[in-house]
Amino acid sequence: MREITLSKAVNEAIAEEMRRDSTIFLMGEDVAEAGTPFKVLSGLVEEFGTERIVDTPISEPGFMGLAVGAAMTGSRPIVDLMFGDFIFLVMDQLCNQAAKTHYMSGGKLSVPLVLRTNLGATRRSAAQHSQSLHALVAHIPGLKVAMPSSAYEAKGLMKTAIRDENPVVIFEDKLMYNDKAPVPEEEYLIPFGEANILREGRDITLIGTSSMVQVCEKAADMLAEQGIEAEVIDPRTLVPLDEDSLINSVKKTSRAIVVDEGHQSYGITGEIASRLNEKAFYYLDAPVQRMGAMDVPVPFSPALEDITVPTPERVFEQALKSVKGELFHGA
Amino acid sequence: MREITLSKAVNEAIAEEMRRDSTIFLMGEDVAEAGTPFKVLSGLVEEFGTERIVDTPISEPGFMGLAVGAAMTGSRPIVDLMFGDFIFLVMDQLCNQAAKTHYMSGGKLSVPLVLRTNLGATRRSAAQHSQSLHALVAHIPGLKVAMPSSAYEAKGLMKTAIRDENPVVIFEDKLMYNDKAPVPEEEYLIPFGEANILREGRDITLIGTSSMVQVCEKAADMLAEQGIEAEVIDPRTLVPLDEDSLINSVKKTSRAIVVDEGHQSYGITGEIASRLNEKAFYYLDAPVQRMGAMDVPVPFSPALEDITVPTPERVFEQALKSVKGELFHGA
Amino acid sequence: MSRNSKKSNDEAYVRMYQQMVRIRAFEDNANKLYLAAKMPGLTHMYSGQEAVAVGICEALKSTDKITSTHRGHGHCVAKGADFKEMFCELLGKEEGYCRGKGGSMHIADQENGNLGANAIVGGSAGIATGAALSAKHLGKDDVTVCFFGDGALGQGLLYEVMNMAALWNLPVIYACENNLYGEYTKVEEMAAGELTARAKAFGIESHIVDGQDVLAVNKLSQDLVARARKGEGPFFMQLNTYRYHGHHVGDINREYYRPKSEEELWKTERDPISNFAKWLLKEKVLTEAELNQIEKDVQQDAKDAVTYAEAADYPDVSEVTLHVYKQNQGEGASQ
Amino acid sequence: MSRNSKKSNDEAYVRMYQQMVRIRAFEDNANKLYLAAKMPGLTHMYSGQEAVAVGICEALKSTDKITSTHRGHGHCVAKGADFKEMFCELLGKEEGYCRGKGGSMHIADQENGNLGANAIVGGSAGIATGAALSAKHLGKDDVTVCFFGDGALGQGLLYEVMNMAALWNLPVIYACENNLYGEYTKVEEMAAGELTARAKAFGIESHIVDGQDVLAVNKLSQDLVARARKGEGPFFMQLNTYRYHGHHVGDINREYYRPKSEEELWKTERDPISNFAKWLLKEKVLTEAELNQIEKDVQQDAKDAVTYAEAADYPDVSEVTLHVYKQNQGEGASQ
Ligand SMILES: Cc1ncc(C[n+]2csc(CCOP(=O)(O)OP(=O)(O)O)c2C)c(N)n1
Ligand SMILES: Cc1ncc(C[n+]2csc(CCOP(=O)(O)OP(=O)(O)O)c2C)c(N)n1
Ligand SMILES: [Mg+2]
Ligand SMILES: [Mg+2]
Repeated sequence: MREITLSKAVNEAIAEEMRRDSTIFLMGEDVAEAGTPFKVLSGLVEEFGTERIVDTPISEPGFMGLAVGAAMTGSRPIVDLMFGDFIFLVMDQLCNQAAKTHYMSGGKLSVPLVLRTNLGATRRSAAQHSQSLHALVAHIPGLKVAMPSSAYEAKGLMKTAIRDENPVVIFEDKLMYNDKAPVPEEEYLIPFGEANILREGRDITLIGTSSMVQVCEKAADMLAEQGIEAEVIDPRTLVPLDEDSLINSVKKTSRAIVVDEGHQSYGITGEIASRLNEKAFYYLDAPVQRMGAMDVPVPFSPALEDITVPTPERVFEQALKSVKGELFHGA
Repeated sequence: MREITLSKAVNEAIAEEMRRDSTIFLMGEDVAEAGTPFKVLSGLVEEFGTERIVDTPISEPGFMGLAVGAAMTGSRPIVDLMFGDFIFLVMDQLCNQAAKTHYMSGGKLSVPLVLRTNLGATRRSAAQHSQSLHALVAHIPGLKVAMPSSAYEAKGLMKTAIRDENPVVIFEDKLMYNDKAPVPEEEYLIPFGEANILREGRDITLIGTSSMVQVCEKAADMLAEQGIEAEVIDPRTLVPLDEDSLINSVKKTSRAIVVDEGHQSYGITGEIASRLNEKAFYYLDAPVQRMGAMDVPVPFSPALEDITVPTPERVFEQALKSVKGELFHGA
Repeated sequence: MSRNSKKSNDEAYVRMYQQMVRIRAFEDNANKLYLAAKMPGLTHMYSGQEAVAVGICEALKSTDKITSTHRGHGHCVAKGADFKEMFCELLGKEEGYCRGKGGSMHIADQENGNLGANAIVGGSAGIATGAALSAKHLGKDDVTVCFFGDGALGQGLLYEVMNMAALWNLPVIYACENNLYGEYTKVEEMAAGELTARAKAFGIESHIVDGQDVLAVNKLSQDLVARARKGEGPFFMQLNTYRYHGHHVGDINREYYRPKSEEELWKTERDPISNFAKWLLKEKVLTEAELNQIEKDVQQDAKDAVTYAEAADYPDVSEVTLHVYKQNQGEGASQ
Repeated sequence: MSRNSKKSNDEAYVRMYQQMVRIRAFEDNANKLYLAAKMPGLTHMYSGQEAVAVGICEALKSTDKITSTHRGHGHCVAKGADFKEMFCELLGKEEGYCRGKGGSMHIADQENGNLGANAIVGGSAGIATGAALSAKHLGKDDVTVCFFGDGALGQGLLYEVMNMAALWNLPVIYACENNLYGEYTKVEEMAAGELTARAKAFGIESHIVDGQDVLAVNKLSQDLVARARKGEGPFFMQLNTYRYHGHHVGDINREYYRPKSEEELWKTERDPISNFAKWLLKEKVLTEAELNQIEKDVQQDAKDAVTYAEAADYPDVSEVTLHVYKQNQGEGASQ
């Protein structure tokens, strides 16, 4: 199968959907001629014109608001938010308006929009351009949250997001834009709420989101060398969450580590670990472990930044401890 | 001891601190002559004048930003945010600026400010005036988060918040403003990061935040009638979190329920439950249970709204199940 | 009072009169429900500002859109809503416009183009502008009116979207209802400079109009809506008006922020309904008897709707998890 | 070039010239570090805009505050920062102004009143206005200058805080550096209407000045700063200028959004440094030799600082959890 970059996969997904459905348009900063600073959208304006690939002023709350109104009235906007860190700017329009409109109107109005943005540290971009803020939106009912972990997922989840009748936030890993993966030429969609088991194993379950899926896979390779079979699972969407697949895996392996690039405290790992603890409690041979980013603003200095996020080595070590029963009474 | 309302307690805390330290000022919408719509600040403008009790335009992002700059330059602002739901509007200034400034400047700048706001549903205020959004800010390193559960805590935590050198967000339960509790005439402060054990017990630990402390206490009364001794703990601050007290309690009781009024998914309960599971795993006789608000926008209709939040009855039932060992394999 | 009248316009005059009377009647009944502790929560009365909503909405077709505010009953009625569904919504009943889930602050009436009230001050400015962008994108000639109060001028969102509306010539009209107060604070304490200058800064054509004069409001609206429909938008209108009640129904003792004499003045000399009634009589559009009949019919309508709503059912508790997400084609039950 | 000169001002002229040369030298070295892959991340060059930062900061005392932007090196140098700590910061070293934690986009120099660069466009408008409010509250006569680009006019926050600054007469000056582009988009595609009208809307006195003419910038700044200090603020300045490099160091092929000829024009005919050098020669403030010596000294200074920074240590890994919270009196280790 051909291999394409994550960037190209996103581009294809949007182009295909825009060809299919003329109600779709995309807006954001420098999305047209510039094709975004990451060049993810290059070529789209040439095909679809500036009426459908719309350059906006630097007004994130404003164009997020426009998208809500457009979505309520028959259009299907895709909003491009240049950095995930700017989500703080659009929270009101996203969480007080988009997320609640369908419910507040008793089902009469709906807001089919996609907010595409990114996450990921270690790009030396410092505290305001490196955050992984998906936990914030996952907490708000009414929003769906997708976390592609490769070019394949990026395309399939984006197409599903665009066709969804609800507001969907999709976080791409900005460090993976140039990573290639096999992506079929034929059309495919990846349904929301279906986890992907990347690798089967019986000793421990490694649950990774987005950028952390690769980390888990590498850790699994290292564990394999020690004769330990790790199962690697990617939930793919946080909302809806395919709880069953995660629980079934843990029932089989009796051990789990949840790895995510958002800050650890009050984030994704706590939710997933809690559900496993609640629903697979009597199967567990060790406490479910969590590995999120450190609870610190992302530092600029490479010497510091690199230690703030989970690495294959550290997941490997933690898994080893868990399997060897060294996790008595916790960390 | 005299009893005063939570509203009065907050008012006293602010007045006392403003008398002590002239660098403190307070700003927000209708805080001066109106004393806020909840009348919490009545009388302050008469004592401190409009230079220190400042009515602002309806510009939450703007005055939050002003507070950050004022705090960086020697003032100690208190920001009044009329409803907790408006926190979405100030997220950028709060989370990208206030929370990160001390760290990003390598410790040179600091942002000693207090953001006081509220939480709580069942006031028939619908989806945009009823949210309990403390999980969002608890996830952001650099912010401290206080959750007073009575007039006593409201006063002691507010005074500590005002003296803290960091940005502190304090969520008051808007349904408790008229609830009275014993509050000493003498000055006192409640340190951050110290949980309060309201009631000792050996059978199950009920951990409640803010409004849910009362709910846990009522549930404990009901359990007592059944001969079950519940321990009730209020963490009082989410950041820093007094993990040790919570863990020690659970080590003693072997069972726990975490009750919080924020949405259950990706919120507070997941974090606290996970920490207990990680660190008291081998002491647990049943999975730690979580009871948050339903994952739905808060509905207006009383018929619906009342079932979205945990009640004493439901906590009681859940505790009973847990103690009776009915939680095999979870919910 | 302005005069753009011809007998051929009588129908419109009568309709505007009726609609204003309907708004006033709706609010009086809502207030009664609140005082009788029959209404959950609080509500914000539109009484006094009727000419604004009615003068503007009379210039709109039903596919044109409006966005509304926390003080939204007037806009809702003016855009064509029924009392029954409105009162049901205010009481949290299943037959309400939003199945009781929205209540007063989120009342919406999609079929008549009302995209909803909003409990975030200024929060609908983006929605309105987006609806206008959508119309342009989809090749429809619908116009959107964004209602908001003087207080909403404090919100930065408004400036962001006015800029985009101006850049892209969107068919949106910003209707700023200056009722002199935002909650308990005077407009001049909240807003520096001239209000209209804030739209002119983006090159948006701006107008000030007497918001108590339904004909003046309607005349300007007709003109601007027609021009917006032709692609000459956006526009900004400042409508000077006054709210008769407190900021919300619970705001009773308000002399500390505005004098009773001021309230009296507006109510007696500038009431949009009685002044328009006088004009209708003078111009012989309606007789005293006809005016009374309208009043009587509207009152009866309101009374019936209240009675109906009081007796109506609450939504079933199972509805609490319904409508969090819209079901996609081929999907099972709502997630 | 404007002329408010007397020989008694020579010291200031020389200082301004030096500071502009220092900024240019700093940027040239930063660019080299980037091209040599020695600098982590990206950075935004200030070259071309030197007269803005220098003309303004020369009018400030060191307790006056500034807030800066993602394109912040120039403001930092102009407000009095040292090369050594600046280069250390750019390289993520412990001796940097922010102990390597902030980097280019968050460089701050509290001792000289620089409250920091900011990676959120428009994000410092609140901070600057708040610093001005603070000065008023604490009875200090400090003035704050808020630097921001034309692109930041898209952010609603700016309008919210300008309104408050105007309402409360705060000692803040909004300095809008109009360099014709926000990233890869022309200002006229992002901003409807006149830029200064956006401040005038709030009754704020606004000025347009040639941002390539350091004397013109300084003259206006002296005047406005003095008046702001007396309580006559706020003010708004639009400074017309140009950035020589790409939006950031990685933005090399930029002909799709701006022609090379335009860049050439600005660099050859409107360069703030060489034009000011000519003026200094003409007015006999400095000789050719003196100009060269300044250039040489600055280059040496920059070179030494780069060498120092390259050899300097990274912060110890234990620092990663330091400064998340400031320690309170009587508290143990940082939480
Ligand atoms: C973002 C936000 N801030 C504050 C409030 C509280 N609030 C509700 S109405 C109101 C005053 C609004 O004034 P205005 O826009 O003039 O409308 P009016 O009430 O006069 O019709 C305020 C401050 C809110 N609902 N939303
Ligand atoms: C809130 C926000 N949106 C977008 C960006 C990405 N961004 C960085 S600089 C920039 C352009 C800023 O233009 P301008 O204010 O004119 O400053 P200039 O770069 O021209 O100096 C953009 C869009 C950002 N950093 N912050
Ligand atoms: Mg008003
Ligand atoms: Mg620019």
